[in-house]
Amino acid sequence: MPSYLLKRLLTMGITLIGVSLLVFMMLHLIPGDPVRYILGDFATPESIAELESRLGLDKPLPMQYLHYMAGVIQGDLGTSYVTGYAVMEEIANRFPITAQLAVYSILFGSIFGILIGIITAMKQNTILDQLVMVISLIGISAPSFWIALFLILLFAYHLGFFPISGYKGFYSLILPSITLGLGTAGNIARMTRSSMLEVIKQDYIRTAQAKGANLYRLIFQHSLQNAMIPVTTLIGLQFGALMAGAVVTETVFALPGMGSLIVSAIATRDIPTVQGLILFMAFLFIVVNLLVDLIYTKLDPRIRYE
Amino acid sequence: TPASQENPEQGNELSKGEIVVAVVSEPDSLDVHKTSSIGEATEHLYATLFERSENGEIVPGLVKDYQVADGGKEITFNLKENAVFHSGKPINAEAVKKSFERFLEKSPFKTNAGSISNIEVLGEYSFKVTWSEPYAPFFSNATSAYLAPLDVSTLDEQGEGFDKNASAGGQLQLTEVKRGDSVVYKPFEQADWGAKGTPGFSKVTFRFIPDDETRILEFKKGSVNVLLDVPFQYIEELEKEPGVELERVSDYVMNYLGWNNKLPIFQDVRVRQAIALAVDREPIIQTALRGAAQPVFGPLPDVVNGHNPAIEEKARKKYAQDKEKAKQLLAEAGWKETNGEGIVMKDGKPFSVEMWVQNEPVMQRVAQILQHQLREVGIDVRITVKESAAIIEQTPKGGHQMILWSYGWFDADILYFLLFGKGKSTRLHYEVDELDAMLQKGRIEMDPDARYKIYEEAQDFLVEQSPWVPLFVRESVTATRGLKNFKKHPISNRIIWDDVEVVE
Amino acid sequence: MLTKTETNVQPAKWDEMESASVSFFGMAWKKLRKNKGAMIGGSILLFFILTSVFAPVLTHYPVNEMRYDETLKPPSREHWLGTDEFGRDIYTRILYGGRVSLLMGLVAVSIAGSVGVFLGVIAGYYRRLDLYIMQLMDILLAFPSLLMAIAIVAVLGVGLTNAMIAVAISVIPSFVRVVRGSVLAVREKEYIESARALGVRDWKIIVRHILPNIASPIIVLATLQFGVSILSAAALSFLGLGAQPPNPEWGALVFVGKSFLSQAWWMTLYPGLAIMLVVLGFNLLGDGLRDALDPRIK
Amino acid sequence: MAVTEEKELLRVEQLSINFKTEDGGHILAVKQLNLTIKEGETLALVGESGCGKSVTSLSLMRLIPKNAGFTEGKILFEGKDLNRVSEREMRSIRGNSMSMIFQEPMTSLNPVHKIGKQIGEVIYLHSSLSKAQIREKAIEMLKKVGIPRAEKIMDEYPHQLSGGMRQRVMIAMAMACTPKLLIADEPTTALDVTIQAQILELMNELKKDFQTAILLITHDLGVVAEMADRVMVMYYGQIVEQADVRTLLKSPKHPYTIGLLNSVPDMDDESDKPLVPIMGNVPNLGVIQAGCPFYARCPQAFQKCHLENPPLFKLGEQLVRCWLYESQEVIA
Amino acid sequence: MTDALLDVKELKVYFPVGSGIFRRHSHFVKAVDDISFRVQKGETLGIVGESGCGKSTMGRSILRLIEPTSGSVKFKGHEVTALTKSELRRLRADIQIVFQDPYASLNPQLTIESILGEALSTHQIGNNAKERKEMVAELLNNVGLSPRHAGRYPHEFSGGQRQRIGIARAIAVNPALIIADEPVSALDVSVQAQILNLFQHLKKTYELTYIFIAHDLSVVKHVSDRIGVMYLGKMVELAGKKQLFQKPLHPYTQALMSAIPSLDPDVKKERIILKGDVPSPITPPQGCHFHPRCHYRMEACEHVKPRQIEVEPGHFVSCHLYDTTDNLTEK
Ligand SMILES: Nc1ncnc2c1ncn2[C@@H]1O[C@H](COP(=O)(O)OP(=O)(O)OP(=O)(O)O)[C@@H](O)[C@H]1O
Ligand SMILES: Nc1ncnc2c1ncn2[C@@H]1O[C@H](COP(=O)(O)OP(=O)(O)OP(=O)(O)O)[C@@H](O)[C@H]1O
Ligand SMILES: [Mg+2]
Ligand SMILES: [Mg+2]
Repeated sequence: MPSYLLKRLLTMGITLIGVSLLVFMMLHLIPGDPVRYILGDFATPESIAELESRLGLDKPLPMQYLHYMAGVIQGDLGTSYVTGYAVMEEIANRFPITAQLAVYSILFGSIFGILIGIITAMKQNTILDQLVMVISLIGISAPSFWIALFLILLFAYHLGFFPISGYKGFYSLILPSITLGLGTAGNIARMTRSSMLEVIKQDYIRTAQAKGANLYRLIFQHSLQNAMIPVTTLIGLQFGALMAGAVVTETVFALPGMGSLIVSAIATRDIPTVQGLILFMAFLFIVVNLLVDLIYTKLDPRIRYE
Repeated sequence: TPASQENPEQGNELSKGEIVVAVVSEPDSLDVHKTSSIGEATEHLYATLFERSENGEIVPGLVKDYQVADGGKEITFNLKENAVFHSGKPINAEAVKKSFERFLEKSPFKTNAGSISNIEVLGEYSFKVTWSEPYAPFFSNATSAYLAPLDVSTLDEQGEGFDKNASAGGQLQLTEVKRGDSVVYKPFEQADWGAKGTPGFSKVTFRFIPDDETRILEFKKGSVNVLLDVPFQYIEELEKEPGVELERVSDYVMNYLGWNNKLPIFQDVRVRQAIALAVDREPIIQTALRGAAQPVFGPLPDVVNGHNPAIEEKARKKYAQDKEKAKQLLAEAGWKETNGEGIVMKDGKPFSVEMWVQNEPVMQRVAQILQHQLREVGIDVRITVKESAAIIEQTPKGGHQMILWSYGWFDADILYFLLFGKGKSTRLHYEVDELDAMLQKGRIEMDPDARYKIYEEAQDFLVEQSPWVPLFVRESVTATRGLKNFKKHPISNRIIWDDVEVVE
Repeated sequence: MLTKTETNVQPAKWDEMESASVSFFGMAWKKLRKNKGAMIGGSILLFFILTSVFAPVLTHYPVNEMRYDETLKPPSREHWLGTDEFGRDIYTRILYGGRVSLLMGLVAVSIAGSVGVFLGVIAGYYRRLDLYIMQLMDILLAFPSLLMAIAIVAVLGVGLTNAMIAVAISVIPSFVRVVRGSVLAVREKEYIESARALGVRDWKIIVRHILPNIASPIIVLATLQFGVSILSAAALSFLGLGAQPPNPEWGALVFVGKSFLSQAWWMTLYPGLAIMLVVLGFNLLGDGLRDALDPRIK
Repeated sequence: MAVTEEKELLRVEQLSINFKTEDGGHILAVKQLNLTIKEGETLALVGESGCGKSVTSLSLMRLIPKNAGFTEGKILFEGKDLNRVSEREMRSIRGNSMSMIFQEPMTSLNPVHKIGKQIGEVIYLHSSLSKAQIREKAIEMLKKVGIPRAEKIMDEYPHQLSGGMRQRVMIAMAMACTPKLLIADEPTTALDVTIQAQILELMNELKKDFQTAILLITHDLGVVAEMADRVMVMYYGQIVEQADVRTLLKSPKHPYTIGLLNSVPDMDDESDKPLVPIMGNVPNLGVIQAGCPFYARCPQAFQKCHLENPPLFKLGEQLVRCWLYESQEVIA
Repeated sequence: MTDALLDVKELKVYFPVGSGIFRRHSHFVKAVDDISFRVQKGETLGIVGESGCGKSTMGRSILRLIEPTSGSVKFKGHEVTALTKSELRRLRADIQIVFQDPYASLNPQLTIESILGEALSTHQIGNNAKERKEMVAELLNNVGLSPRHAGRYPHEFSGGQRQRIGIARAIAVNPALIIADEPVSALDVSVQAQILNLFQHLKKTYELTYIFIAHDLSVVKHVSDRIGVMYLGKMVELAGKKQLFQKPLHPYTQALMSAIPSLDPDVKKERIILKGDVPSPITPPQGCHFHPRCHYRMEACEHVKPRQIEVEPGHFVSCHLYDTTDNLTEK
């Protein structure tokens, strides 16, 4: 196990380096020079040169990359070109909101998705099954900005249950979390359903029946844990989708999270911020999926990481 | 629990005397020496050296009076004597000098102060600035917050950290910055509050809400009481809303249709004029902006120093839409035959150009109408949406063909330093010796009348040559509710806080 | 094989099947036809494909013609789904927009599919390269997909083609994963081994034996990714990075319509519905295909 | 208990099992099957793949999914008609007085639960013992089926055990509540011969100890010879021959049984004579036909065979479903 | 002794356990561990052994479907392990393999005709499509199927019929040696007999040599001339059929034979019930692999690997009981 973890950490490092290289290359390929952007209409060749050297953009790319990575290893993600804030500080500011958003929507999506999945699997091929599955498909199929607008109009504007936008604690994250979690719920429901149906066909369920177990036991004692194995993978992968989805949701709900920051940072060519954020998100994604793999060993004792 | 602290029903209610302003985007930084754009959320933090009166004259701000010497190369400024920073420290010559030095060291916009060679403190409230050559736009530029003094003494050893400990001389004093969410101010009692002398509110929050609909809904619901830049399609709706006041002032940003004048197809003045004649500003304003804009035909809109009504009138006559004439001019320029789709051709090649537009709904709508109008005279326009960062980088290199762009500056010097100066014509690439000479002269002419005369000549030249098509100046519409005496400056568009009162 | 058939009543012979020969996909099609969801999904898709193909016949308005006296008209007899801010007919624009959105999905899925299948087959079949390819995919996967698309669009420039490429790239890892997994499973099948035992060359094994047998998961995934691609493309358009005006791509229509939500709900409702229905169609079809093509459900 | 001859445990009358097919049709997987098992007896059910053996055994436990098929006929277990009792009552019979082991020891245990928990569950469900008592009982059962290190195995997962061990666990589970009837559906097919020998021996021992009746389902005639008291041969959902084990193996009557015996290479036969296989293939249940289902493969078939399905004819204690024995008494 | 058709010497196939970026393996599954034997032209060598003892691995490594770890395989005098890729492809017309699972061994997407046609065209047998079509028809006839079925797909056939197709594919390229890896294990008894007879029939018709792998001793006995018994990667006994059955030497062989139930209910034979299970090939027991289950276990068995001894001509056994050279006390 420890050697497995070590190996995972190593590949995680490789993945992060890969991600950092990719972002770095992309950002330097993007048309739109940060210096020009900062200096705007008043740029003169001298001021451009001066700012370039101040930001270290005059050095050859590999040097810039190495310099950046040297910082990263020491926990320094650099300083925003545009705002002058340390990127770490920006992330520290924004991360809690995106993290809460992600966690709430994963929770929302998983709880609803799994429940729906179980119920529909039990009622396979009934009207209820088909109805619920179509509804959850709609959850997957509808564009998220559309759902967001609908939720705001109904629950925040007309009914006034929630604030429309901005971050004012847990309450203000409910609608965004639902927006984000709806697609997740649909995906998880479908996966749970098919996974449950798969498990129910297994020989060991027949064994349990032959022992005299009732339906409740069959579902909760004998099927659920087995059925959760593929669902867990999906939840891990959904986490990545949520981070990306946060971009749109945070924009619509005016939440000061990482998603909205990254959009504006790309627009302003704030290279350190974009780099730092993407690297951080990739890191989170990898960590979450590592956790998922560890949860696996709890769900499925056959899986042993050596 | 959060739920009990904030009854959701009342969660959005404003506290007593609070004003919440909804703003589209967050400023990069509150520090004017660092930012590349100053908006409503930042500018009220600062008191400027000069101010602009409501009819456009430059009047004293922090500067009481000044004396020009050495043909404009030396100016001695005398400060008002009782102004203080938010930190309580006096705004004296020494402080202004320090701030200036930091500005000259850090700001990307330092060229806007001209080529300052020396600043000398003459007394507690008096200092002398020396330029290596005269710089006429200085006074006009000094009405902007870029040149406003800030309190250098609150900064750390590296001269940083203004955002955390902001201190300047404006009417609003910073209380809190929530990155990505809002900036909170309280009124600064010691600032100049005009005739009334005291602020009529206790707190101002600028909330950053990028999404239009969300912003409108917040306003309609009452959790925001000042809605800046009302999207045009909502004007009619808000007009009908009871209790809502709309304040409409003309914006100073001019939108224009430009092109890369270095390209062969735009070399012929007849082609350039034909394009100008093909454009009808009316549907653009009515459809894309729902009527909330003023058409502009001449090079400078009326809020800019150097605007000339006669020129405007002349241009209006000359370039009122005339499709036939446009076609005729094109034909004269050799664009005679048309291809199967009705596009004019020359040497077997159709007149087809790419137009760059920013990623903003209004401008995209304008672009579509322009595309439509140009097509009617036989010019094919393909619209390409580009991020502004990309446009800013690529246009100086001449990577573009047509561009839908804008500028906003109060001084006619803009014609030189951004639009048509030699080596400065980054968007239009229209560099003609004759024009350049005129604009150079305008920069150093310290006598206002003589200066405007020069600009009249230059504008006349531009109208004739038509290297671009000025389009319109938007109206800046602000919706308010529950406020008394809310006003915006007719030229600079700033909110005038002096008399604003929150009605409880 | 047997001898006693002298009677005039022809007995059933167990070792000879008289039914016509049906291929695997033939059977799948039979099963698919009985799947209600798949048929509904398929019909929705067919409907949108046909309407977009025959758009010029189904409407007499030109897509991009502006009529300033007809702006923001609610649905009526002349304009079934209302008009937009330029007086353009929404119904017409949705018809034509279908061409763009469906094509966009098609191109994105085709690109991602071909690259994904290629890499997946290489990774699954030539195990030496597996580690490297999967590491690369991990990198892509760790990169939030929409952000990846935004970044790619930023590099390549805003526009439909680039949006398609961006969406495609963000979809590649899921193809590689699925294909690789299927190749690994099929590779162990004895018929692959017997082809190797016969001396059949690698590329032939891949083309003749592996690809047809992993077609089912690829088809299912492609169908589902079709929906995902259309949604991502719409999200890109929503962020202003996708289709260019006046292109009536559905996401762009919703995006524009959104600014007129309170005065002209039809501008955003109908294109949004179109997106939802098409994605729903793909999902229903994909689910149905999954059942029909699943070799375990005999 | 009903008044029946000599301690009859299970009596199945006219059992028919019907499956819905995907295209809306029906498959008659089992046709009017009669069967009795006496207490302590081992009845073997032999037949080729797909002939309906497993389905029959599942229907005794009422474990055929309702949506997939339905059963007709009477299943009298200790006098109760199992097709009539409530689901609740049925559950109290399953694993308790009637239990079952399956062919695939690899997949019949839940991979995510520990062995102890899986054995414990059946005890928990049918007794009111405390946790500690349950554990004790489970360990005792494991020891009884010859598992060394029983205490340790309790806390292991199925994947950590070999096939033979898992089958022992399955048997321990089935025997935990000392059932009256053990249904063993091909319990050794997936195992190696040396392991099979172990398991068969174990089953014989347990049978002696617990006086359990066994319904042994298999396709291996060797296993039948080893274990069974009586044998029923199934073909195409029907019983085609029934006799005590010695009669059946020594003097089979039905051409199918004869063919089956001729197909098996005999270890003890020193001569190198070639095998005599049955021609053709096992028929597909979906095809409905009027005559004897074995007709097409039968070397002795004549015209009547393909026109009419024969009833069971009685030759002494032996029952045969074949027109060759038409002159004998008809019983079904 | 004449030159054998196949001469396997000290063949070893080890699989690394677990894999990763470090590629440093301390554990191996020794699936085939030092096996030597010869196969003469025209004979059938039967291989029996319990599940997982390495039978399939051995069969596949002869064809280099699995690369042997070490050892030598000589076919018709050529060293198979040294062949280049293209030489190997040519060899594959000479050695063919038939698999256990009739459902997995035919590509479900191809018709029978194209499955068989591929075998022919790969080795340029038949000059054109028409000729190949005729050859396919003939092949189907020879394995007892109707040529009318050539256009059908595998799922339309029963298990026995599929196995016939698999055999047809193997004989299509006129091989000298066929390795049959449990070809009848998945079939019903009645069908199994058909296939066994088919094997016998084809052997005569095509003058084939077989290595016939099975776990069922009675089946192996029926088809083989000589039989090798494997246990945990080792060949523990190898002898002519008569020799082996009349006088099984290795305790494992003895146990195996006694474990097979007799068809005669009256024969109650003396049964040797082995204790325990086959140990994992990752951690095989020290010394003789069989010693933990052996009734004749001696001190030496726990430490010393037994050598292969030719107890009488053509009868090889690896057991300390028969090793007269070391001075071990006999039981
Ligand atoms: N759930 C089901 N739905 C439809 N048909 C079924 C179902 N279960 C079994 N059958 C059919 O019933 C028939 C009898 O199956 P059964 O499993 O009893 O055979 P078996 O004799 O046990 O064969 P094997 O030796 O392969 O286990 C088969 O033809 C099978 O296709
Ligand atoms: N590719 C592989 N990687 C790792 N281990 C393998 C591999 N193939 C086979 N083994 C192991 O090698 C051993 C021998 O396997 P092999 O398939 O040769 O046995 P077998 O005698 O054919 O068994 P069976 O009767 O089940 O077919 C087994 O323990 C198996 O787990
Ligand atoms: Mg069965
Ligand atoms: Mg094998």
